[in-house]
Amino acid sequence: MEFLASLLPASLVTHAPAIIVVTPLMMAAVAAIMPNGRLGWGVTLISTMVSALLAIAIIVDVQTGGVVSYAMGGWAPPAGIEFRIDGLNAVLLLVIASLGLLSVIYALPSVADEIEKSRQSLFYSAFLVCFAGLIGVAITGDAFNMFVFLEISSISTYVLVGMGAERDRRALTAAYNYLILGTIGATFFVIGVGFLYMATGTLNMADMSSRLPDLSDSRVVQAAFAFIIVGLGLKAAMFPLHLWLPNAYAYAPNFVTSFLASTATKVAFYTLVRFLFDVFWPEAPFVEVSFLWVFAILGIIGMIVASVQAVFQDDARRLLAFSSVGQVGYMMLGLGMGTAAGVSASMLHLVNHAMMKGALFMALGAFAIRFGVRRISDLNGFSRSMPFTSVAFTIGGLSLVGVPMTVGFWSKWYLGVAALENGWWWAVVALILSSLIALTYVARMLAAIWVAEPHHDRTGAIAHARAPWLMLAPMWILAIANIWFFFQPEFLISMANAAAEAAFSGGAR
Amino acid sequence: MTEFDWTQLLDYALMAMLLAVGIAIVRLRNLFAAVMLMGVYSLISAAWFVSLDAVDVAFTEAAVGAGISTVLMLAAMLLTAREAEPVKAIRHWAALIVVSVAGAALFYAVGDMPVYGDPNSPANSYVGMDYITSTPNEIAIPNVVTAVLASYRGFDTFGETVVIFAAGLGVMLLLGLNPGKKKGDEE
Amino acid sequence: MSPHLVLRVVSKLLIPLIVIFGLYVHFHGDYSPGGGFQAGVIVAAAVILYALIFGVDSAKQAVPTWFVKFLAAFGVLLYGGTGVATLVLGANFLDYDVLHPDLAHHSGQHIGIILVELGVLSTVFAVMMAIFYAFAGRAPDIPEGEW
Amino acid sequence: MIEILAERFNFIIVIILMMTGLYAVVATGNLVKRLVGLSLFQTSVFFLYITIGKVFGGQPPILPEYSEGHGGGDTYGGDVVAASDYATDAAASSVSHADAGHYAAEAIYSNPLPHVLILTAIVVGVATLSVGLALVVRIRETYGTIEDEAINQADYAIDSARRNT
Repeated sequence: MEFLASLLPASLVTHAPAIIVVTPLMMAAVAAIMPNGRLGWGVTLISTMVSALLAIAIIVDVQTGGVVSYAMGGWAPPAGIEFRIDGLNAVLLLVIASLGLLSVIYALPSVADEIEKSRQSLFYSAFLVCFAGLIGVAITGDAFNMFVFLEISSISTYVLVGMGAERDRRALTAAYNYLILGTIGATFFVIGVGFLYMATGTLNMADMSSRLPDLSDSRVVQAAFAFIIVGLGLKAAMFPLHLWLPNAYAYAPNFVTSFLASTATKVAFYTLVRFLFDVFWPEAPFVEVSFLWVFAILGIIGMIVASVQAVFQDDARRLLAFSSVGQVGYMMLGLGMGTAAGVSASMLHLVNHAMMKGALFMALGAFAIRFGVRRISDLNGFSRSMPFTSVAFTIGGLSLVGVPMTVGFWSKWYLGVAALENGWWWAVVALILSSLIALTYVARMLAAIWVAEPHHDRTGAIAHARAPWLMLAPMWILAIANIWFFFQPEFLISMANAAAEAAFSGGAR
Repeated sequence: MTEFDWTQLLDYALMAMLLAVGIAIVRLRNLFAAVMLMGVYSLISAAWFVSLDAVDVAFTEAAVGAGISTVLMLAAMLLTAREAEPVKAIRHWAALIVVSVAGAALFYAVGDMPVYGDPNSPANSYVGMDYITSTPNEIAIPNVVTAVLASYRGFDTFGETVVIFAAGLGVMLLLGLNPGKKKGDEE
Repeated sequence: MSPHLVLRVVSKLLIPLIVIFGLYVHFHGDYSPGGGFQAGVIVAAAVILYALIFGVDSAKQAVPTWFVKFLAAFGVLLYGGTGVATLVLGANFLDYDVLHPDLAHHSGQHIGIILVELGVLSTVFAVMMAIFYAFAGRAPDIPEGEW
Repeated sequence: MIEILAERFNFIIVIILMMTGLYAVVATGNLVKRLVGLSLFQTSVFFLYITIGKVFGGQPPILPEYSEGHGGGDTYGGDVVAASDYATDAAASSVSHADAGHYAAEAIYSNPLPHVLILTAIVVGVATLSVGLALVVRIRETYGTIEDEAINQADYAIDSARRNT
């Protein structure tokens, strides 16, 4: 890491927080006017590389120097907008930058196959805007600026999901419902921020948290808390508010699903952690009660119900989308414990889940590009024709279940340990139960791939239709990461603990 | 609210009209009338913004809200349907439940909200007012709102420009610009 | 007598005035209410009025679609470019003071604000035109007579 | 109780408008009507922010024009001040740069920050509305209807048809 960071000149690193967001935005404008798709992809690749390098530089900065603060426009925080990066959003930067880069490498064949020629450069431009929006939400320190970046990433995500309509017309209704629920979520968030502004007079999150503790009995602050949690819960697909996610992930283009599944809900979960620990404060009565009842209980119900729904799906991507809702339930459970161990376990699971779902959705995209697969029964006998992709898919599936030798094991392990420390035996039972349900739907898919006989009408084409190189490489990088980080978990665990410690130490206290 | 100033009457009238137009929009089934009333609603809200001393916002709301949104909704309605189905009873009651829960949460918080127009409420005594005292010395332009919009919180406006750009991208991607027929069909 | 003769004559007079008023709103934004957004919408309204009266195809000859797409990207690049210029000159992103040495009159700020608002003007104008072309270009579903 | 509510009637109006917008979004089945309800809901949020920033007896936050030339170039400065007298009807004498800061404190202005935030929110509202309407037009072209029950039935019919092939 340090070696990569030393590549950049010092002057660039001091302005890294601004450049990491501005480069994708300006490259999006450049990509929009590119004549054809390949040039658009080139521009996108360059800007995601730049952002990835800068992300590494910022993470190294945070690990050595603690909090990185950058005043936009040179105005001091309460007057101007401040970018604030501590241990908590350093993890997010790592996930978004790395997954964004891998998804873009994966994108060329997948987009060439699914998006019409004349619209590819605009499509890449919309992706860059979404990528920059997610990074912006992760590192901004200003509440209203977070709303603006939330809207930037959301509007481009609605469009990206809607672009799936060239393959399946249901993408349009999925994008429309996602737009309505996403906008209601963002508007609830704005109402919450408006109430916080009404109570504290400032919009800077650090400044806000220093003024909130002595307003703990004000009902405006309690209403603000409720609205912000509902708004961000809608964005993070928390259990009862997740109705938009399955269709959106199932009918979007494959490239979009593999990027969104590993980053979008993670960023919304980060904003929940940031507001819960750094803007509001856990000791407040109304926050205390929300930990157990809103996050832990709903997290557990979400884990069980969403996993059960996943078992009965016959569309492969809808199945994985429901499992994503279940995995968000794991993170909510970790958050609901309210302890440093719980938050660290949920941040660890955030990173692990990004790796698992990235590999799984990329593998499904590779199956789709060759055989246009939709239903699980279409996956029959794919191990013979696409062995590499099937192995990557299997590693991802096993990691989803939490089988030892894969990184999923550690996140389940630490969640269980944190739950036991908290004396929540019922949480451990729920963890085991949902892992078993996850085993059923993963086994169902793996059985189709490895055991079942291929469909008679495709035996001819089945000889050896390997996925294109540009798709295999990122898929395998993620699959290997799933295994490598099982044996070398120290790096991820240290990042997760630093995130939890930053969450608890941030804000007023 | 010490001495009675007549502009309050104007505010009451505008608010009453807003409520009436808002409820009419919700109850109407004819989309053409609903879109027209939406334009009226934006103009009345622009008028109320002026009396709330928010002149920049009134200008934008009149231009963007009443102008472009109404043209957009009319064009979209021309391309889709002009009559909405009646609201089903089940959805009506579900909506009422959701609305009453959210409304209760909001009314619960009204008690602690600052009094309307109170100069030393937390919002009006901190960052907001500092802009007025610091703008002459640091940016030296009369319109403080433009100073805050472009310089103090310039990054917000950059994000906003990107939001509008993303919306333009979205419409170009979803509907295409269907350029002039003679230059070869871009679609 | 071509149809809508009165409309054509009046709009021929009105459209240039609307565009000038839009530019006035933009450049006078420092002193009176106004700025990039309102100006962009007003200029777009002028071109939409032209399209309504003289037909969308003639409007597309006046303001072609490739120009609209370019102008939208140009606005974001202009805004970001101003910020990158301040970065290159050594200050934080979008800190306009470095744009002009004369700090007493804050001319750096004035330059920065005008440039930034120009970026907003061009993006808002281009996007409003793009949206109008996208909707107006598709065949109207409801026959004219039925209004 | 009535006294508390009477002083905060603006918030009550905001809440009622917010709830009518939310009702329209949840209740209606028509996709265009739902977008109209959504923009109603967002417009009420604008009122919430702006009424926070209103100060009684205040003016719009536009400071009177003052001369630029308090250092060199007095001639230029003089004209500007003369030209701007009409703007400072309240102020007695011409205003130089240093006085502007002091003068600004005397006159009461409304809070400019919510205005900036709402300029952003209006633009976000229009952006969401235009993407939503683009989706509705595409849905109308592919499904032939914009009532969500009819759309769900069309999807369900295709699903069941595919399931038993």
